[in-house]
Amino acid sequence: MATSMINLVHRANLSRLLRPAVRLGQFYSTTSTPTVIDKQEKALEVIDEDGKEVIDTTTGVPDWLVKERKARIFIPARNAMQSGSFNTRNWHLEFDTAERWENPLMGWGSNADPLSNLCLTFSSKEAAVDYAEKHGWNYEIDEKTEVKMKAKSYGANFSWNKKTRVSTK
Amino acid sequence: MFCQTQHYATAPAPERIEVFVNDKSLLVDPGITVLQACAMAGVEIPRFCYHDRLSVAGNCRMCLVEVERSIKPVASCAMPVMKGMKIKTDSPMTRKAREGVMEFLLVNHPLDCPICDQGGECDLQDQSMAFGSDRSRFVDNRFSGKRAVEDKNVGPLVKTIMTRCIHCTRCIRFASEVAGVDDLGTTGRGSDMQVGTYVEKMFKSELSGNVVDLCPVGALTSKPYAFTARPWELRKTDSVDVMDAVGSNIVVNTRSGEVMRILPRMNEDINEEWISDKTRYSYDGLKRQRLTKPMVKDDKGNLTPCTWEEALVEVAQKLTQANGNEVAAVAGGFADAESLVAMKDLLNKFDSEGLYTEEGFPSDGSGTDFRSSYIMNSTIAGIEDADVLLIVGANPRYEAPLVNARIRKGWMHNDLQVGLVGTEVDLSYNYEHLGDTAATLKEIASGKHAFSKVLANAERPMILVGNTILQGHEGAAVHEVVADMSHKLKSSKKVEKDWKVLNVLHRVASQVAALDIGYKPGVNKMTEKPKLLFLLGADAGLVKREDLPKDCFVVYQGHHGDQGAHMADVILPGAAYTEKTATYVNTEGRAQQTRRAVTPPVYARDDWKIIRALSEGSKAQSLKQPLQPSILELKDFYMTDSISRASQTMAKCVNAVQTMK
Amino acid sequence: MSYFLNAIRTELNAIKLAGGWKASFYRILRETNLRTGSLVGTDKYGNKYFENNAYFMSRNRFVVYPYVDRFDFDASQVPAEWHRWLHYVTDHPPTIVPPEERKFLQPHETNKTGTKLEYVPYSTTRPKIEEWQPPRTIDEPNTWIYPASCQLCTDLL
Amino acid sequence: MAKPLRRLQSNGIQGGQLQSLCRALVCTRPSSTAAAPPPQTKTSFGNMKDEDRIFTNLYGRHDWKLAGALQRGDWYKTKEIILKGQDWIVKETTKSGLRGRGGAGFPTGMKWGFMNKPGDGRPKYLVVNADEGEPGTCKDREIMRHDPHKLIEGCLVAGAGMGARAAYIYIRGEFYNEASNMQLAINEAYREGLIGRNACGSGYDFDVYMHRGAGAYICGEETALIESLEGKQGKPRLKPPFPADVGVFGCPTTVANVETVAVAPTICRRGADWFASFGRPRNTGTKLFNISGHVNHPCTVEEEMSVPLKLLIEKHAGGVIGGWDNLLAVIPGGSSTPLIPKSVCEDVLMDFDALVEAQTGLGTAAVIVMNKQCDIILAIARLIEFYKHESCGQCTPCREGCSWMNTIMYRFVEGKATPDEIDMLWELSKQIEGHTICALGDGAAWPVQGLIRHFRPLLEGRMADFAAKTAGEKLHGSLELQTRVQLVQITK
Repeated sequence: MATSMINLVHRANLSRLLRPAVRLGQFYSTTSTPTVIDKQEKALEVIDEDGKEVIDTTTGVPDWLVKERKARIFIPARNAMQSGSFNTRNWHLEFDTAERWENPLMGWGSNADPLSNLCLTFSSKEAAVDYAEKHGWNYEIDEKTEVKMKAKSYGANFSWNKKTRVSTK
Repeated sequence: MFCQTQHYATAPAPERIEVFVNDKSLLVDPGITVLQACAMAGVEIPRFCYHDRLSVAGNCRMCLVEVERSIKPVASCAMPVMKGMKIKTDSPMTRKAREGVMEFLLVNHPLDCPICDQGGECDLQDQSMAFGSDRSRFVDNRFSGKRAVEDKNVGPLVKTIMTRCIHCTRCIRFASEVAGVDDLGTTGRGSDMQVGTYVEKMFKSELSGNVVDLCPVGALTSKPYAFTARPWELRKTDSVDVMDAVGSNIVVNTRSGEVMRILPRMNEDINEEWISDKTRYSYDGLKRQRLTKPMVKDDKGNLTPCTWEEALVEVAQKLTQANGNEVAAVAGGFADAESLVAMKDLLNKFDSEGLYTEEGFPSDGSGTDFRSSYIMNSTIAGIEDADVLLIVGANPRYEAPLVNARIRKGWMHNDLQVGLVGTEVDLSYNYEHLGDTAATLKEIASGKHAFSKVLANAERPMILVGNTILQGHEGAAVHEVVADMSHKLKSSKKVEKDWKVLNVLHRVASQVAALDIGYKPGVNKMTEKPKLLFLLGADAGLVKREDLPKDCFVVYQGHHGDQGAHMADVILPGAAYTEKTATYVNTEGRAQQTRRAVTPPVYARDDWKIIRALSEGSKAQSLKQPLQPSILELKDFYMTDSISRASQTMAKCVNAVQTMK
Repeated sequence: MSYFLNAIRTELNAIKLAGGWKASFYRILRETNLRTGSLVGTDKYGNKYFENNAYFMSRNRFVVYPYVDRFDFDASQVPAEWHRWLHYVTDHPPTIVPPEERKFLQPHETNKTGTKLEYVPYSTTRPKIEEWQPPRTIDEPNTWIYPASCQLCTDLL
Repeated sequence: MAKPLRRLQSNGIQGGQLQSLCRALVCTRPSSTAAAPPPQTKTSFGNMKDEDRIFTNLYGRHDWKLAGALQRGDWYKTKEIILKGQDWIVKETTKSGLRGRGGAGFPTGMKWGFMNKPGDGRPKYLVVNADEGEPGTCKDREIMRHDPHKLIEGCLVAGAGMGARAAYIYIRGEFYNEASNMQLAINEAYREGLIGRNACGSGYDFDVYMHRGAGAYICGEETALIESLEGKQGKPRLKPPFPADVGVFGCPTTVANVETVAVAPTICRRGADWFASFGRPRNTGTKLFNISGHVNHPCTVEEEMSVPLKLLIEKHAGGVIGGWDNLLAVIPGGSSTPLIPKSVCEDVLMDFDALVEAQTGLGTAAVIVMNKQCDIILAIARLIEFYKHESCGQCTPCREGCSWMNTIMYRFVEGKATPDEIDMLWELSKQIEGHTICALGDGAAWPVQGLIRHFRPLLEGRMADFAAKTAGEKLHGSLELQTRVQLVQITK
């Protein structure tokens, strides 16, 4: 029964969708090798029609690493554990977390994707967008949220008619 | 002078005044503090006791700055700006003051950093590096030692090492202002002052974990996280919580493929910077009771692990054999929008419309045709603007703790008047209990009740209906009354044009997305007896094996072995919310994305991919009852879904609530 | 002349000691040399230990393994008490100074590497993910392992 | 007497120094130095006449109840005073030059004037600070015990002056007899219609409540007192907002010392000019002085302001034990003011400005006299222990600094320290001073500063002795210091 049904299963599609978590290297290398060669052949074309610099053809990064995913351009939120806010002043560019696995002997984490560990910092959104476009990355932007500053008053702690009155010390 | 409240329609802005921060001119609103003015100028003042969302205490003295024409430095967190004030944040006087305060703080602070969980993300550590002296003059430890304070046991979530406490009182202010429980306080005075509960007891709050974040030192740390990881080892992934329908923004902290902790991420519109204890601490449930391999029933009737191929083939075969109207799917609380859509596509391909959500909603009248009838229209942040709130049959404190925190905020800062129809519960703020049953609701709607006048006089009224009662017997009736009432209020002249009155408070993360996509709410709507039933993470126990036909083939797809997996014939292991990039729509109708922080365990896979694989693999041939909210007490809050039911931390909490006083 | 005669005599003696021409042939085949020496002792595994001080140091003590049931041999066949004599830790073979009897001493075992009994390291840490065990109607141990040879898996892995 | 005065006149009174006395008040308050002082005409002070005394039953020799009070002239024409109106009372007080008697010396008339801003519907309150806990100070208790009606009448007059609805008398918990007498007096006054609805028939409604504290020194700080009165832990508030904006129960409040309030009716009755005729300009009036320590007859006495310290001690306290030459140092204004050595005591005048010039302060005018048989280091160490014990623990510099200073001071008592630690202690006290929420931190720092300023050779000498005795062995590493302190010989 099972063997007859196997024919119904499109193996190629299945395998793309159900990638196992471990030992991906072989699977990827078979598909990515020709892509790299293609890239190298037209390595000199670094200016596109609009005159913009495009360097993704020269980097040699395999397509499957970049084309199917989106970079995220955002301003990180302040770490809730700390009050410092200097880290929230820059724009970050990051990719999603790719499959990772654990080294069975030492327990170290590994993965086959250099981009998922990438964290780039930019002083402006435009710089981040430019950079992503230059590398031919898809990207999404999480817009900055303006925090409204609320006036704080020490006197409110002792207010006579408001519930802001402090009772516990 | 008194607390300035945020107004919905802002009055003409008061004249701005000019101040100088380090000789840089700056126009600011009157009433803000010196510290805020400096923040606007991009100058960060060191602080310990000051926190944006808590009241001003002014007791740590770290924020002292020099103000010209003042003989002593002023505490910038409490001092309001005055016209022409010249603030100097880097003058010798300011620096000396900071250094002095820092020296005093460190006199009695233990040198615990190597074994302290706060190490690496400690305000005291950072600020002593930035503003403290480079050497110590404190030699008295050779004679008398440092202060030592007994640790307090405040429950299974918050670990206290009170010797490290620098008495900033943030935790105390959080407890009394945001959480609404006056459990924490100080006892003793001078160098014997201690922060604690006075009599040993549990810090009984559904938001208690936030004091761990607030504590600027390592005095309050997370018990389940204790000694497990260092902040610099952790990989931080921005994500969204699915433990309730609020969709709190979180940061999932992982190390080598394991979720180590969950922290809140700031989002002013949803959770500000708090998260509930279930959000924060139930992550250990993600590591237990997991479905990691596909399973099918063997000839003995035992679920046996198998390959993906075998499992998918088995399901595809059943799918191919079944008639369209014999196939149904029930989506549970954790189902993401992508898999909901994929499931709908799959079933539609087989001419089936049998798509249901586990959580109910009345479908009489307009039902779920209009989005505004089943979401929280005025948004969570809108609660702060409202002036009257009528809660119907909900216990927001445990169903959506952060919505409750917002209501409390509105109640505290904006004099929000709250009325409740339904079982009387402790909401952490005062409210008017109007009645237990829907009859009271009818009275209010007809204008006979005293509260109708209050509602009628309100400029920004809100009605918040809990979804628990909407799916009961009287759900349709209640919804009709509430919808009518909202409509009437909305059309009254007093209420502003774009103000929304009707709000539905959902309990589960998937519900709004499912209704948006077109799922029918409630398993009781299932008319046909299905031959093939997909359970997409349906674990609430509403679908029972005995209600289904004997030959019904049940496919469970999900991440936990809970109620759904027990009745399944085939199990397809899916990914939990920390393991997939997926979309969830919260009770406000706000679509947000979780992001993958770790890989699904072993052979588990993204849910939508499984359904897609299945779809590609199988070629088609073609009112007297009390309005009682679901959670009344704190002990019932901790374990409500398959993840939190698998969490040991949550089990400890339940135990602690029952045993600790 | 007498040197050659002595050499021939020694070799013939060696052949004799080895057990004849045929045995000597196999010995050379297996060990690539043929040595003579006086028998110092035999252990319970059948290893014979010889000493011949005519050879220079480090060759003057040697072991001859029994070739009863195996063709290949390895150094771990020598038990501990003989090992120390063989490696010049001591000059007293266990035949003269027998090893002290201790109750915790275990019988000597040869190295199992490369055999079915070899040691394979395994993780002693708790698994990070605890799996759900489905309820079983009939009690039988669940020892299923995801088949490495599965058709789909071979495609994927 | 002329000699010191000439010195004062030639130097002038420097505003900056006065400000440093008023550090308890935040700088934004208008300083009392704004107006130029009237010219000095009087040249000798002290030896006050009996008919000028305000507190005529200070020693409890007469009836303290209403009958006796009436005999002494209390409640005489109180109605008329009230009917003269708020502005008149405030003006009269301003004219009298009365300065707060609780320690900071803020001009009373100005302070009461802050209350007369247009109201916003909130009631106003007068809070009387009767939490007299400063070591050496024992003036308010005498008033409350022996002349309670003076205080009640003062509450009414002061309350009328600032338009207050009620007065709260926050009395120290340990003052049982005083509280008892106060309460009886309040009951009497209510019974006679002197206070309450239509007080004294003036049409003015005024209530007086008494609240007993629980005996914390910090509750004598005005904002801590307000907190305590509200039923919370007595921990000071930051200023601003000042109590005149947000005080007790969130309403405008003035906190005034018992003595300040109690003299108000007499000023109104006998006239501001009469009161202003005592003492030097800007330091006018009469004052209760407490003389304690190594004097033959410790006492509380009402004297003219600007009375020379020597006269005060010699005349009223029977002189220093062992004679004036046996004097070592004097703490002139309660424990929190820096001490002054004998050389300064010779000709210093007891008023606000003169003592500021001597780098100390009038404080509560509680003179603590120490003769040469006293171990002054131990005395100051004991004071610091008091402040360490009484620190509320709210703000960092005071909480941590006081206990640190305490351990260092007790090491100094033994001499178990190095001379460079004296500089460190000086710096520490400067780190506390001015960085705390309230003035308790300053009060803890000043005695240490006074000691180092005037007795540094003594400290160094003791360290040298200790080093010689132990050859430097025990300088570091002993945990038994605290217990051994008790064994240190007091006389040398």
